[in-house]
Order: sequence, then C-alpha cells, then structure tokens
Amino acid sequence: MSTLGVWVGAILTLGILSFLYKDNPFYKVAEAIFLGISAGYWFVSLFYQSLLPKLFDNLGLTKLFGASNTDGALQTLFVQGKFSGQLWYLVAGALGVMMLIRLFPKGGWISRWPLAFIVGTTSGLYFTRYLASNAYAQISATLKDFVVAGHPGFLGWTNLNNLVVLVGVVSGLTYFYFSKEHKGTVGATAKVGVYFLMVTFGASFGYTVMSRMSLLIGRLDFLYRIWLGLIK
Amino acid sequence: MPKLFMLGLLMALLLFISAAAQPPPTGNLDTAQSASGVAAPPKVTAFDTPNDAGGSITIQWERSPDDVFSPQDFAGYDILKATSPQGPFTKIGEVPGGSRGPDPLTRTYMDNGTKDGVLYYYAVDAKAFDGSSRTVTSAPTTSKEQWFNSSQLNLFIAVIFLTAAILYYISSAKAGKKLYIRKIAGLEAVDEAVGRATEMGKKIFFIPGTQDMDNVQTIAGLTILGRVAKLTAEYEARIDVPVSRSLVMVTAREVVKEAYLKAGRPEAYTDDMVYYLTDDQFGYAAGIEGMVVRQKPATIFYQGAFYAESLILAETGNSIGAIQIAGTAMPAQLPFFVAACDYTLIGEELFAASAYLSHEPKQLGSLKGQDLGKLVFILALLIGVIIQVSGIFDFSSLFNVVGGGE
Amino acid sequence: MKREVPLIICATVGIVLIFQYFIPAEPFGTLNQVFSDWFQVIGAFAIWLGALNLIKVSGNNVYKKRKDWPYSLLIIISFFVMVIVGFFFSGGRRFQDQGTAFSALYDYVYSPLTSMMFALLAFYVGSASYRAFRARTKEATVLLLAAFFVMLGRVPLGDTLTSWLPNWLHMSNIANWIMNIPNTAGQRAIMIGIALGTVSTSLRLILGIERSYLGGE
Amino acid sequence: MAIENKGFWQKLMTIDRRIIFIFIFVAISVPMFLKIELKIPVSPEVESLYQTISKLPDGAKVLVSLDYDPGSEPELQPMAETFFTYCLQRKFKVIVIGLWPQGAIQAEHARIVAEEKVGRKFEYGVDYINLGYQAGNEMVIQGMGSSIPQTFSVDYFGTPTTSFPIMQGVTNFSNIDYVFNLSAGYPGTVEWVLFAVDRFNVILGAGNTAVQAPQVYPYLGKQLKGILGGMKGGAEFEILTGLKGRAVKYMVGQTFAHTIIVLFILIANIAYFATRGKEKGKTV
Repeated sequence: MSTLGVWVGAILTLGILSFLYKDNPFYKVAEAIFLGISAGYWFVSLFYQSLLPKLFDNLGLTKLFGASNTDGALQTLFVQGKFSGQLWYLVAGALGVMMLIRLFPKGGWISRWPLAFIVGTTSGLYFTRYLASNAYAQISATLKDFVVAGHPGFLGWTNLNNLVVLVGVVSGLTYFYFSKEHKGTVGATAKVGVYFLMVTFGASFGYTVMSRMSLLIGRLDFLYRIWLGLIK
Repeated sequence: MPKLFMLGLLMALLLFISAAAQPPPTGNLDTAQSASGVAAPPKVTAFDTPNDAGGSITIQWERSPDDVFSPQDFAGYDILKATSPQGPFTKIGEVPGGSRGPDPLTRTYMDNGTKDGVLYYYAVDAKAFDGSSRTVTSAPTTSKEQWFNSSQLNLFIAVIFLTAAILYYISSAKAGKKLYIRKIAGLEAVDEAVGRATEMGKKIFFIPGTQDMDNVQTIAGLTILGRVAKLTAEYEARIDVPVSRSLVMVTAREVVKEAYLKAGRPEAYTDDMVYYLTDDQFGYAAGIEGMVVRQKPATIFYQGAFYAESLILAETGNSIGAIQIAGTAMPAQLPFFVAACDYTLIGEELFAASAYLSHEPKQLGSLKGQDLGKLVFILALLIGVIIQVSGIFDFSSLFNVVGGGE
Repeated sequence: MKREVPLIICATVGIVLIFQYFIPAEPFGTLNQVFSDWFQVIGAFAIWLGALNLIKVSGNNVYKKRKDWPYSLLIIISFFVMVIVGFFFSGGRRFQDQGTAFSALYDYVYSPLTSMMFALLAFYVGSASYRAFRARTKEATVLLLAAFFVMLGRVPLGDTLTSWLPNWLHMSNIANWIMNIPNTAGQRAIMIGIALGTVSTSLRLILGIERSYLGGE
Repeated sequence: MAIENKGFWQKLMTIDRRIIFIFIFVAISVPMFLKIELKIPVSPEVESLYQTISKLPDGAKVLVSLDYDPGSEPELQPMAETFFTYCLQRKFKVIVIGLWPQGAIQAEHARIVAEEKVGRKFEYGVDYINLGYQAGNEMVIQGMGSSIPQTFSVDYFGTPTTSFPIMQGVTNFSNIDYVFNLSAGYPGTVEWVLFAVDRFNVILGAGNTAVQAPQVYPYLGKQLKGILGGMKGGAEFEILTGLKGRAVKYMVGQTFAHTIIVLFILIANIAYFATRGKEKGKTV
C-alpha cells in the first residue's frame, strides 16, 4: 500500500467514525465522497460486468469496434450467414432502451414493458426456488433425522431434540397463520411459536455481536498497525 | 374444515405416489478384461442421465477391489468412450481413488459431451502405477432429452396444489365470501405513524430495502409503499423514498404516482419524492444516516430485503426518536429490526401486509390460499413424524429436492 | 397497450420460468440463464436513470445554493472522478486488476469507507442491546436469555464461569444447543412461511392481480 | 439514600449511547496492545469440518470458493489463510474461484501468507490455480456442474484453463474431492448447498461470517460437513490444524468487547428492575 493511499484511507475512516459523536462537517465530506465514489463504482462495474459481456459481446458489437476477437450474433448472421441464439439478446437491448425512454416526459409508459419482464422473471424464478429450498428442504430436514422406533436411541436425546425442533416449526408456522383468530388451541400454539421466534432472534443477535466486533477489530488493526505503526 | 383435511390428505397421498414413481436408473453391463496386477472395476453400467436436456450419459461402476484407501498403490480411474465395442477408445476423464460420495462402493462419472441418438460404449480403466485393467460396457447407450423432470414431481404437485388453492379462494372471495385476517401489530400502527408525522409537520421516510427488483421482498415492500403513499396523500403528509437501485426507483415512482392518483391528489405527486442515492450497500447506509439526522423524519418505514445495513439504519432512526416500522423476510436481519424498531413485520407478515392494508377480496383470498398451504405443511409434519418414527417408510424423502435436473 | 402488454409479458415470462424448472429439454433448460442475462442488461441500462437522478438532485442543490450545497458538489465531483477513471484510465475490461487507477481508488477510498461504515455496527450492536434487551415482557425475557447464553457461549469466559458444572451444561454447549435446536426450529418456521408468502406474491404478480408496480392510467 | 439510588439507576436507564460507544472502543483497542492468549474450546461443527478434510487423501483436488469482499476480511481472511496453509502442507491441489468479484484478489492475498508460513510455494497451474470471478451467482455453480472448463474458460490472469496440468481430468464436480466455501452473504454457502450439494452431491465445508452462520446451520449434517462460524470458528480451526494465526490473536479483543456488552445488558436490566421496583413499590 502506498503511504498516500493509507493516509487517505485513514482520514476517511476517521471521518466516518466521527459520526458516532455527532453529525459534523468531517463526516459530511466522507459521506459525500462515499456517495459519489460508490455510485460511480457501480456505474462502471455494471457497464463492464453486465452490459459489455451480456449484451455487446453477444451481439458482436464489441468485435465490430475491434474491442474483442470473439464473434457475436452480428458476425454469425452477416459473415457466416447463420442464425445464432445470441441474436435474442437484441430483445434485452430493446428492453433496456425502453427503460431509458423514461427520460422523455411522454415516454414513461413504455418502461413498463421491461419492468413487467423483470417482475415476471423474479416471480417465476422465486416461485419454485423458494418452494424447493425454503419449504420442502426444511420439512424434509425436520423429519429425516428422527430415530425409528425400536432402534437404539429411539428414546434418546436425538429424538428429544428432533421433537423440540418439530414443535418449534409447527408452532412457529401456526403463528404465521393469518386467517384464524389466535385464541384457544390455535392461540396457545401460536404463543409457543412466538417464544421459539424470540429464541431465534435472541440467538441470532447474540451470535452476530461477535462478528460485528471483528469488523471493528479489522478497522482498528488498519489504523493502529498499518497507518500508525503502533503495533507489530 | 373437513374439506381442508381432505385436501391435506390428498396432497399427502399424491406426494406418496410421486416418491414411489421415481424411476430406477436403467442401463447395461459390462465385460471385464484384466491386463495387469490391478483388479478391474467389477461392474460398469452406463445410462442416459435422467431428467436432463440430453447430451449426457452417466457411467457408474463398482469400485475396484484394489481401490483401497492408500493412494500410493492405486492411481484412480480413467473413463474412455468409443462408438464401437472394439474401440478405438478415447479418454474423456478421470476420477481419483478413495472413498467419497454418498455411496462409498460405487463411483459415477458424467459424460456431458454426447450427441443425442448416437450409440456409445464406455470403458473404465482401474489404474495402478504399474498398469491398468479395463471393463467395457456390453451394450451401447445413447442420450436423449427429457420433457419432464420426474425427480421434481413432488414439487410440481405442490405448485399445482398451491396455485389451485390460491385461485379457489380468490374466486370465492370475489364471490362475496367474508374472509377473516388476524391482527398484525406493525400494520395497525401504520395509520398512527403517518398521522403523527402529519401533526408534527415532519417527513416520512420509506426505505424499500436495498435489493433490486429481482427480489420478491422488494416487490412486496413496494406494494406496502403503495398503501402508505395513499395514506400520506390523504393526510397531506410528505413522503420521501430514497432508493438504492435504479429499477426500484422507476418502479417506486409508478407506485407512488398511482397511490396519489387513487387518493385523488395527483397534483401533489412529484418525481422528486423518489430518488436514487447509490447502488452501494454501505454508501446508501451512509447517505441515509446523514439524511435522517439532518432532516429528522417523524416516521421511518423499512420494508423489503435488507442485509447488514439494517441495524445502521434502524439505530440511527432510533437515536432521533422516529417511529420505526420494519418488515423483512431476511431471517438474519430480523433480530436487529426487532431490537431497534417499534414494530417489525416478521417474515411472511411482510407478504401478508398488502392484503391486510388493502382488505381487497383478491388479496385476502390469496392469503387464505397461502394459509391452506401452511395447514397442509403442518399436517405433513405431524403425520410425517408418526410415519417416520414408525419406520413404515422414509416420509422425509417425499420432500426431497435433491438431485434436480439441468 | 399501456397496461395489457406489460401484464401479458409478466404472465408469459413467469409461467415459462415456472415450467422450465420441470422441463429439462431445450430451450427451457437454458432460458433461466438467458432471462437472468437480460435482467442484468436492463439493470445496466437503468443505472443511467439512477445516476442522472443523483446528479440532477445534487446539481439542483448546488444551483439553488441550498444548505450544505458544497457537499452536493463533492458528490458530483467524486462520481465523475470514479467514472472517468473507470472508463478512460483503467484499461477497459480489466479495470479491476491490481495496479489500475480504478483499483487504487477502490482500495484507498471506497474500501476504507465501506469497511468503516460496516464496522460502525460494532457500536450500534452495543447500544441496541443495551436499550432493547430488557426483560419487559415474557417474550422479551426469552429473547434476552437466548442472546445472553449465546453471547457468553461464544467466548471462552462463558466456559470458565461454568467449568464447575457437568460438561453438557458448559456455556458453549448450551449456546450450541440453542443455536442448533430452538434457533433452527424458529428459522425453519420463518423460512417455510416466507416460501408460502413468496409463492402467493409471485402468483398474484404473474396473474396480474397485484399490479401496482405498473402505475396508473 | 433511596432517592439517590433511584436517580442513579434512572440515569443509567437513559445513558447516552456515546458512553457505550467509548467502552466498546476501549475494550477492543486495549487488548490489541497486550500479549495474552486465551484457551479456546473446539465446537463440534468445526471438529466435523476438520475431520472431513483430514480424511482427504494427500493430493486431493480441492475447490475453494471465496465469496466475500474486504468488508468481511477480519473474519474470513484468517480462515482462508489457514485453509491454504493446510492445503500446502497436505499437498492438496487447489482450484480457486470467486462468486464475488473481489474473491479472486482475496485468494491471492491469502495464498501469499500461506506460502510465507510454510516456506514453500504452490506451483501455479500444478497445485494451485485461480480461476477468478465469474458473474452469474448460483448460475455459475450450476454451470460448473456440467463443465468447469467451460464455465471458467480462462484463469484469473487470462490464460486458457485447459492448458494447466491441474485442470487435466477436471470436467465437473465429479472430479472434485472437496469444496470449501467462504461466504459473507449472497451468493454463498446457501447457494453452494442448494446447487452443488443437492444437485451434484459434492462434499462441502464452509466458513461463514458469524452473521451468516445461523442461516447455514439448518443445512449442517448431510448437506454441509462442518461450519467455521465467525472469528471464533476461525480460531478453533487454527487450533485444530495447529496453525495459530490472526484469528487466535484477535479473539482476545473479541472476548473483551463481548464481555463488556454482556455486562451492559446486565446493568441495563438491573437498572430496569431497580427503577420499576421503586415505581411500583415492590421488588420484582
């Protein structure tokens, strides 16, 4: 790391840190730089990581401008006279351009087409994916470790723990049951579910504390060791 | 109620059938020829890789008796391919020795370079350092594409079932059937929170998460934004929606505009209500932090998908004494919202919120369908544990999603 | 046209993607990939809207000399520095390689800022737990106890305090049990609930029942 | 006396959060300048991860996916360093990828540390290769399931992947003996479980940030062979492998800060009950 770089980094670090005392000009400078730099970072990254490889490479525009050697749809179509699936990326380009038509006052509505495409993609993918990994896999996992009756350990700790998990899952799900008033048996079960959820939240929180501390250790290590050289 | 039970049982039955319907791999066997001191794999089979788009054949063999756990003596397997049983065989890959995988006795290799319809023969060479022994499949194998992934049948049934249930309840709700929805504390408070901001003459911040439109939670958050924006339009409060994704900005503008239109105050809407800061998670958090301490909004909503920035946002909001209503389906972030916000919609409640706030029959109907799914899953767990423990069959395998296609 | 076409697009894409999960044959097998590429392309176009909006808002502040306008100017300058360096002075496609000007800005400006912002959480975790973990109600007490045991179990101190107890009552074992058993149960209940919520939300979107994202008119 | 007490406790109830901030700052800063070492017990999930890798034969092919960025460096980088050191000692052949853009750079940093520790270098292309970052999240994992050389056609430095000896005979996951994933979020361990373990039966071990770990716990067992959770997991792993490094050292500050927070919660609750008891005229 260059010395200048380390100093810049250290000063910006202190700028953010100073917010803990109160909002101040030092923080405002760090914040403004952060906003601008990060927006620029993503702007550049999205161009090189999405637009260029996904659209321009596939269409062959990069080769057309001599920025790449790989053929794209344009080359296969006009040079080799063949149809290639990459040509479909024209649709993506068109949808992208529709998005930009928003910039013109009258063109806003056309951007709903790409929006609809995105919402459709998201819904379609999540529908099955979540059912598989969040519902099915978890149900299967809840049941599969039970020791079968008659086998050694049937009345042991494993099954007791499994039973606790089962009770937790069932009661937790009951809490999420919306179309029934939570009273009587349903209410009592949901109550148990709430306790399980509380344990989950408490445990996750407690578990996280450690991780957050280590982030600060990393930063202080930067300040004390790399910047100031106070520790080896 | 009996109808629900019938449906649940039907579902369980269908699941049972689906598990039983999983086809065993078919294929063919093998001739062994030993050339050196090392024992050839005793049994080699090849079969069309199931549930794929074609272009792949799976080769499976039993471990060579010499493939024991000492890599000094055994050098693994070579997999070879030919279009006639006599050869010439060309090497397509290798697999190391030693035990691994779910079944320590058999090994598999997937040849993903086959042409559908072409007949292939495969050979597996067991290699020692001084030579190798070969086993060849006796009959040719060909790959083909499948039109249904049978290993996903159980999931397919759930998709059909849930779709049917949700559609059924939506139509019955539209037909005028009253549907009940339980109280959701966080949403009861929405009115009050918006009202307070109006009284104090301060802003309302709405943060629709930090993820893009490819996350259903973001969409759910934006739906809630629609209801909140309608309220702010009615109360004539001022709402600010700083976002961290451009697509979310575009969508949120449509949503807020629509809400103001519905509230009969389209003239009060401006695009400036929704603005973009940065795509960056912490850059965004830094920006919001600054805005919150400087503008001191009376109410802050966090509805959508959040990562680590959740606590930065919520603690800053808390320090200025804003009413905070959060909602997310990110299990790891829920504890922070619960600790630092006044109300938190937990997981599924985020998705139920739009039904709760709108009380539209269509929304309530779909919520009811969702609940039926929950009931079936609860029944599956309760019935399942009895079957599982009694050892009749492995009930949990009905819900296996292992070994999917592609 | 303004609402029907989008609804048809959404429904078609959604249904095709649900089916592709069950149909291995082409083109369904690769549609998933193609659509996610398209999504990224659209997103990359859309960031122009976001960036222009950021500049417009900040530019307005500067132009109208609103309070704190110099900071808005700083936002605009840093944005353009990053973009110009990224596009013109960092070797194109390999802009992120070590040694480019872009990566220097990343390492010395962006990275310290993002790490410190993240590290602020260490302090906020402290203040949040001080304030929130009070045994006000039965639920809060349960939350508090779980957090307490797990926190202590994660550091050696916990075991030192409980070393006189039988092994299974050592703090780290209690913490592990809480993490593995009740925590897992709660997580699973939340996850299954989320799955159902996602399914019904997706379905409403695909069927056009939920269409507020399309706006009015 | 009683009145004074009440005032004291009430003040404690509404203490300025900046005082808490100072305590945390001091608690973490001071131990960094001290030389103390703690005794750290090993948890079963770390033990299980260590058992799995220790049973791999020498020369096994190991795929390491680094799915994090500098933000999670304090927790995950020590794990990467220790894992690479262990691989170097056991002569594993290491294939590195990143589902996060910065993963590949993190790998190079960790490799250098590991090589210094062992005093021997990985021979590039023979026992180690860095395939770099590939956009596409879980799609990348899925692609690797059918072909690794196709998914990563060139390595991090732009050389065709197939030209390296280490990649000979590597077509897909069936040629990989073990997958180690270091993850700070999405895409990460959950995606590896769903797309690599569930679909292609790979053997997976993971290191996670402490935040991420609870979400990964449900997969432990059949789907996931061991977790290193946060810095403590990293420290335990360093102890098991006998390669004490940064995680063990940093654990002291961690412990101090942790203890401070626990004390704060205790104080807050005592104050809460003290004031509540006074107000209602009873001690609860």
